[in-house]
Amino acid sequence: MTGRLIKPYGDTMNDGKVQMSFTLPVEWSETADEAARQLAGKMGFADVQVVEGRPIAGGFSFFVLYASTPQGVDLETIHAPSVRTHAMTMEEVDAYVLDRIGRKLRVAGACIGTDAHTVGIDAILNMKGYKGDYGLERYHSFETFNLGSQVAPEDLVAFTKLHAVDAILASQVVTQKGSDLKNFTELAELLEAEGLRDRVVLVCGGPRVTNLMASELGYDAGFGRGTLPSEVAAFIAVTLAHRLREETRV
Amino acid sequence: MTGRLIKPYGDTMNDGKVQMSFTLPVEWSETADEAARQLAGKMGFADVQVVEGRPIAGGFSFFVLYASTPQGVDLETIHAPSVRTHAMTMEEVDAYVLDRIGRKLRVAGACIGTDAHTVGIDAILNMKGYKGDYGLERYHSFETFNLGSQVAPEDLVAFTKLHAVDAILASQVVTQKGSDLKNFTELAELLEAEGLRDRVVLVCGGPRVTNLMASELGYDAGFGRGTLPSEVAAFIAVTLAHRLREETRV
Amino acid sequence: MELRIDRTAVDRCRALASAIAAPVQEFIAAHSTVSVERAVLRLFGVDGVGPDDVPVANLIVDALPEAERRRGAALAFGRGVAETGLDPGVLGEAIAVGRYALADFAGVPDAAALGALRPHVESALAHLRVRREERQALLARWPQLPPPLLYVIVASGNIYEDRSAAVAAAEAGAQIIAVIRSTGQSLLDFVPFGPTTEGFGGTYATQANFRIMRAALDQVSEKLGRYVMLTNYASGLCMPEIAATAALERLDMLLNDSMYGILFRDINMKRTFVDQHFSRMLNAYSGIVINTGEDNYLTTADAVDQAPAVLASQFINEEFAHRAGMPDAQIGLGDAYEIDPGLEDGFLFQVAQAQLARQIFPNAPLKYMPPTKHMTGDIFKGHLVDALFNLTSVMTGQTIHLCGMLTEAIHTPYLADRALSIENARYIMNTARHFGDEIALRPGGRIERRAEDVLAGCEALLDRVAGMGLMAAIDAALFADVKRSPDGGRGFDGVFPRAAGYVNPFENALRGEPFTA
Amino acid sequence: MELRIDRTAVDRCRALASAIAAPVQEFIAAHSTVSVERAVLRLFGVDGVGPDDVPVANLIVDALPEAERRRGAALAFGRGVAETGLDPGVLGEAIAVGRYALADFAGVPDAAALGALRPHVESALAHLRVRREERQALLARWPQLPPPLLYVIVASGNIYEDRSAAVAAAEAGAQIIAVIRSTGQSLLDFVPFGPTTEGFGGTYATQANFRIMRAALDQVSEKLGRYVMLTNYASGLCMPEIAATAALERLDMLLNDSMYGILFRDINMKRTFVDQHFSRMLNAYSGIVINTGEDNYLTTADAVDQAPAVLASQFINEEFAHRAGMPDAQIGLGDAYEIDPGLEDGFLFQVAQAQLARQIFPNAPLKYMPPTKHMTGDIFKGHLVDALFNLTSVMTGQTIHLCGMLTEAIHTPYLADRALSIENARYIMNTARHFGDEIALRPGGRIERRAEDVLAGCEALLDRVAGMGLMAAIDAALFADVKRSPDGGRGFDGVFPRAAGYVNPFENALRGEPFTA
Ligand code: B12
Ligand code: B12
Ligand SMILES: Cc1ncc(COP(=O)(O)O)c(C=O)c1O
Ligand SMILES: Cc1ncc(COP(=O)(O)O)c(C=O)c1O
Repeated sequence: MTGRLIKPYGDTMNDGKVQMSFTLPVEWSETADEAARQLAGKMGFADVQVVEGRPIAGGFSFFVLYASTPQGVDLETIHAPSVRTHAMTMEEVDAYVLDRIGRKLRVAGACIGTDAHTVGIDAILNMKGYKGDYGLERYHSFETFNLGSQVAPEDLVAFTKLHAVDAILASQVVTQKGSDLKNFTELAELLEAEGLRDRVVLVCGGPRVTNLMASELGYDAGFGRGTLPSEVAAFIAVTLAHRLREETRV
Repeated sequence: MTGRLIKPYGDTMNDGKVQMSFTLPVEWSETADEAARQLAGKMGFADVQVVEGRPIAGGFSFFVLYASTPQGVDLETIHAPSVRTHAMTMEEVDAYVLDRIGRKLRVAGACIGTDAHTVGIDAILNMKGYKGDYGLERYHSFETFNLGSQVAPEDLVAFTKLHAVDAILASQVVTQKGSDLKNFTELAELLEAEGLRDRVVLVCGGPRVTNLMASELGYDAGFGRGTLPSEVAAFIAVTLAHRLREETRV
Repeated sequence: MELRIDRTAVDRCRALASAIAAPVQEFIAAHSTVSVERAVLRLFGVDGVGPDDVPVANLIVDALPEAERRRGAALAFGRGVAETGLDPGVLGEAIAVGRYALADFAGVPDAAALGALRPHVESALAHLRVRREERQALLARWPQLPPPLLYVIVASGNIYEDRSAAVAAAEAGAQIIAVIRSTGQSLLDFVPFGPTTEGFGGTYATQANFRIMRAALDQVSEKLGRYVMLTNYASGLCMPEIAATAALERLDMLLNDSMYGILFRDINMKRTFVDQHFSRMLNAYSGIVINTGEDNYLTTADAVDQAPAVLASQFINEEFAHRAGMPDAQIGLGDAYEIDPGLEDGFLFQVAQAQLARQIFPNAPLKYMPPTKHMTGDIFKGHLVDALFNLTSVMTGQTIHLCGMLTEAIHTPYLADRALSIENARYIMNTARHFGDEIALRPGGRIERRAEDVLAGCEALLDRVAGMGLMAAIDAALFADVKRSPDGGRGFDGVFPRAAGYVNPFENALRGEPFTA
Repeated sequence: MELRIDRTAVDRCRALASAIAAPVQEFIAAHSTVSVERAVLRLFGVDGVGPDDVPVANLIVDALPEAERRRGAALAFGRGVAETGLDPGVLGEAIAVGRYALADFAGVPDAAALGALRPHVESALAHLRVRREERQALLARWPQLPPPLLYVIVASGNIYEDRSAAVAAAEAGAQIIAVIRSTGQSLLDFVPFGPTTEGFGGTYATQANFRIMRAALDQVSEKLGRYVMLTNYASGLCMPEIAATAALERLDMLLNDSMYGILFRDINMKRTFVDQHFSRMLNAYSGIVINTGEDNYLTTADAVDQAPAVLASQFINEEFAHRAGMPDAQIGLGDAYEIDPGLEDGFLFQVAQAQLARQIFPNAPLKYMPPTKHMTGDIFKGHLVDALFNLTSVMTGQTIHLCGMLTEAIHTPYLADRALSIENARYIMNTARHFGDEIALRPGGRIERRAEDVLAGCEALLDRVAGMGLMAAIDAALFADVKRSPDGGRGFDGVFPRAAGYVNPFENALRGEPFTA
């Protein structure tokens, strides 16, 4: 099924207006302005306006442009299912787990690879929580293990095995040179190799994570910027409950 | 002749990094973020990062992106001759005109069409000048006529004829719906039709004017943002002096 | 934060402003204009257009013989009402289609004409009162956020696009929406008619457009639980008519300056002085806050040099507004943040100027305009200049705050520009909410000295103006370096002396006088 | 601008800080670490790497038997110098390639060893003095712009790319360039060697990299006619060695905090305390300004809550610095603008905190860090938060000003980000240059009350810490909510007690003491 094409909007529907800025490694001159204009043309933009062009250092110039793109996207064809939909409070999650699963869920979280940005995963796990939303440690229905920072994927997998963990929460904040994707992939592959993948709810998170990317990496869910602990808690609870029901059925 | 391709520079040569922002006419959701990402992909960008996506009004979302463009431009193929090169002071221009032409030059300036933004053309013409650089009225070598704002091209042409004007300075600040190009073109065509085109130095200016655009419109020069009066004065003087020499040769 | 101000200098400035206004006010009392007369007709309910889209009000006034016109359109029109017994609006339509001509009723005696009008005057004023009370009730029901009130413009040319943009801006936090007029409308000697979808750099100010926008804003106000104000432009050749129309459609503010049209639009000064007076009487009655245009001094000349002129203009605008019966609470005096961002301590100068106005006009809802002239294509830098403008505004307690746009030098605002601009203002004003309360200015320091200089410069200017008379002063280019002669400029032919027995029943009623010919 | 501050509370805080430091200082006096010993060797000129790229200084110290090590590497090394008559650098190389082992020289008497070292100690210190004087001469020749000194980072991982970025930033207005270290370098128990072109999130701190950058900055300093400073990071497992290396290559500043490594890198506290002391003695002698890391308290926890901890840490850092012989002018105490931009009056809180530090440490070159934690992908908003940070800095007279990046939440700075960031700071600091001089703070107002609260909270915290002892307090998570035990953490095995007859000839010389075993 396809729908209407959505284009950027400046002040009129379908005007396609986009703001851009970039640096070119050339001394500033009127020629440089023109180069910026032609470059935007080559990128496929129309009505290119170089509204600012100036030297920012010897051999470098900075430009601000406005231009129209002829491109559009069809919203109907985009599948980016949100994972932040099971709105439940802490009390509801606790009651739900008690009711459907009847035992505490074991959750292990870590900042993997060489990443030491624990603030994000702490926000999800620590008692205190994030933006007034309590962290998983405060839930009666979870037993949480915060493994901290710079945890090698194999260590996390070993821990999972040893402690019969139900859900793994892996965080990556540093994204330079694709290190986040590399580490997430490694973790998923190791779990698979150890035969643990189907036993756990595998969740990743970080400011550049999207749920779509997570599912492409074989994760059950991915949580991006601004995630609240209760959103993660609800996802874990619901996903595990469904799995258990399916297992029972089989 | 061709040279090396220049690409945008983030922090490494040829990384092609570009910053972009735009609005999409959709409610914000993770799907909208993904739509923004795919849209940038369709524009030809790689490594697209949607670093910000949020609702800015009912039915509208705003995005900030960083991405890499594979496009580059070859500086050697770009011809955007600068017109702001004849560096001369007021005294030098006056001496030059006296020496080479031997009479006052008659210059008429106006903000044409319905445009009423006179500050720019006044900056060039008025005694006071701009950023400490005196305006043409202060030059001994010019007799200036500032026709003010909202001057119809035909009135400017009529004035030119009547007063034997040597140089026309046309200003356009408002660029909405291409009104600037329309008015500039009309002026040039009318001059042509009246057989005056070759008798005058035809110059345009305004914040969005480039010399390249001016020459494409058949102007002798175009002056953009930040123009100083002395740059314009020098251009007029030198251009007229060269013309006179050529005419004498013929 | 408090400047120590030479209060006697302030008093002298007020006295000078009064001395300046007095002779002009005598001129005003002795004259009327075509637009004043058209406004009177519009208040009676005359609306719509005749052949060639000429508004009926224009048709009627233009058709009046000179002698009739000098006694005011009301009288001639009243004769028709008396004779036909028609409702004024219906009579207007009938005249438009040529069914009647006012000349037909020449025989009706003055007293009968005025008698026939009396109930219509009363009902017209009652209608304005209703609109005013409606505003008060809505403001009570949906209180605004505290000032500075964030004000943004829409200017697509198409009232329906403007409507979407306005609603979006309100949702983002805007508290006042201005629909920028199409370029040059201030020079039209009539008010266009009906909803419009094409304009140049703005959208025509028409009664229908006012109504469309007001309805949309009422709706979003309800949704947001806070009243979103609407404003438009009066200054121009049709000040009184726009004032009347805006009152009818419950606009909340109007750009209305006693000298803007003269200096910046080359409108004849006599025309402007007479027009501003009646328009302001109407604004006063309908509870519309006026916004004056001192910012224009700063966009065309150096902002440091022009500060005294801004203050002088504020005094003059205040004086003329008082003379039109406006309370301080409706006098939105203008200023702008236009000092070159490259000037060392420019921010201090801006603070000095804004605070000076705040203290000299403590009860005026000051209107503070954003940086425009020094904005460039560097949107990042522009956003910062706007930020300091926002800070100055909240520090000095400005009331009506025009949000600056990071794309000011590029295009009329995109939807996102407005959102970023409002985000800027909200962030700064919240994080520095009480900063102004917590600081004092060093006595004799750079800020105070600057304020003193501005006040002294203002007094000197007012003194010169008072000495030569306002009209002569404008002729001598004492304001904004612009020279305008008393009988030059647009619309001069629409000014005429009031004959003996001239009647403007609304003017009389608003002054609480009986009206008689 | 001036806060009224309870000076007796400040005095009490200083006394508490002294009481807190005293027992730790006793511990320090009785211990050394492998890094201190390696620094001693490096000062003698030991450099280069042996097999597997292990630095020669590490090879030598690691090879020392425990008992030898406890008397200090100098003694054992001095025996070799005495015996071989080689220049210490050459001796190091010879040991690295296995030509000698220090064990070979066990028979040399202490006095001979120390005697052989004496001229090398003197020439090493003379060399540091030369570098220091060179800096002074260059600063006199190419004076810096007035503070706040704009500081930006480069972090490409490749020293040559960093060099271009640094030169570009200097041209754009930067006055201090920091080369961010590769992630995790602080946890390496050695200093990498040679020029490096790969790093992770930063560029390795090596002597060669220091030299490359210093040369480039000297060149651009000459071009610009103003001295551009260079800084890097000491805190970590190699504080003393980095201090030595930086002194040799004329770095101008170093990140050096008495507790950062403990709290934020899980480095053993004893290791850190001992290391910071010797490294600061070297910094003091070489005229290097240290920058402490209080900003880290704010990025990991709530900035409003943590303000007292920041101040407490500043007092402790000051005290330890004094104990290492640093004058106030070299103690760059840290703070950061990290309050949630959504908090009402957050700006007032920031001003209070920054001004409090300014008045309590009037002679310290305060280091002010930009917003980071609350920065998001909304670069436009981020640029504004940076603007208010810039304003706070210039208002409160901060000295070392780390420019905030609008892309903080996105990537390590692009070239243009740095340029925009410097543009931001320059604009704000110029337009509001003397604003701080022109305002006073309302006595008892929001700003003053906040400052009082922070000071009181700080005193209470210092009081608790003094009561239980610093090491126990850290064990009890009194700082940054982080719990570290005295014998836990990285690098503990590199701490050892000084045996009787321990010698660190540089320590002695810097204290003006004779050195004897
Ligand atoms: C604080 C901070 C630090 C602190 C970290 C302290 C700590 N204990 O975490 C310190 C100072 C140590 C630090 C160091 C470094 N940092 Co840092 N740091 C930041 C900073 C300022 C804030 C990050 C943060 O705490 N955000 C707040 C939290 C709450 O948000 P969050 O992480 O997005 O988490 C939320 C969601 O993403 C989600 N989430 C996150 N993880 C997970 C996991 C799961 C399972 C789920 C469900 C959800 C979830 O939920 C959270 C709550 O909503 C950012 C810049 C910024 N503003 O983002 C740079 C930043 C992340 N750091 C950066 C860099 C480069 C570094 C260093 C490499 C610098 C260096 N050369 O030394 C080192 C690396 C250290 C390392 N080995 O990782 C870069 C990363 C660039 C990139 N994209 O790769 C950034 C973007 C700054 C920059 N522009 O350069 N940093
Ligand atoms: C001041 C101003 C006004 C003043 C003009 C007063 C006057 N007498 O000029 C007033 C308030 C009247 C005004 C009105 C309007 N304005 Co206006 N205005 C501006 C503003 C703030 C500054 C322009 C300016 O004076 N710049 C300073 C001068 C010195 O710079 P300059 O013009 O670029 O000139 C330099 C060079 O370009 C060059 N140059 C210019 N002309 C020439 C000619 C020659 C021959 C040469 C050699 C060189 C040269 O030399 C000059 C010196 O270096 C700009 C925003 C901005 N920051 O740019 C908006 C702006 C230009 N205005 C705009 C608009 C839309 C309008 C209105 C249509 C709004 C309305 N609906 O009413 C009206 C239009 C009136 C009309 N009929 O033209 C838009 C234009 C959008 C677009 N790109 O089309 C802008 C960009 C604002 C915006 N973002 O909406 N405006
Ligand atoms: C007081 C006043 N009235 C009206 C206007 C707009 O008038 P016009 O439609 O002539 O642009 C302005 C614009 O700046 C103004 O300041
Ligand atoms: C005092 C101090 N030292 C060192 C560092 C950097 O150390 P690392 O290399 O461990 O990131 C910081 C960073 O914030 C710091 O504040």
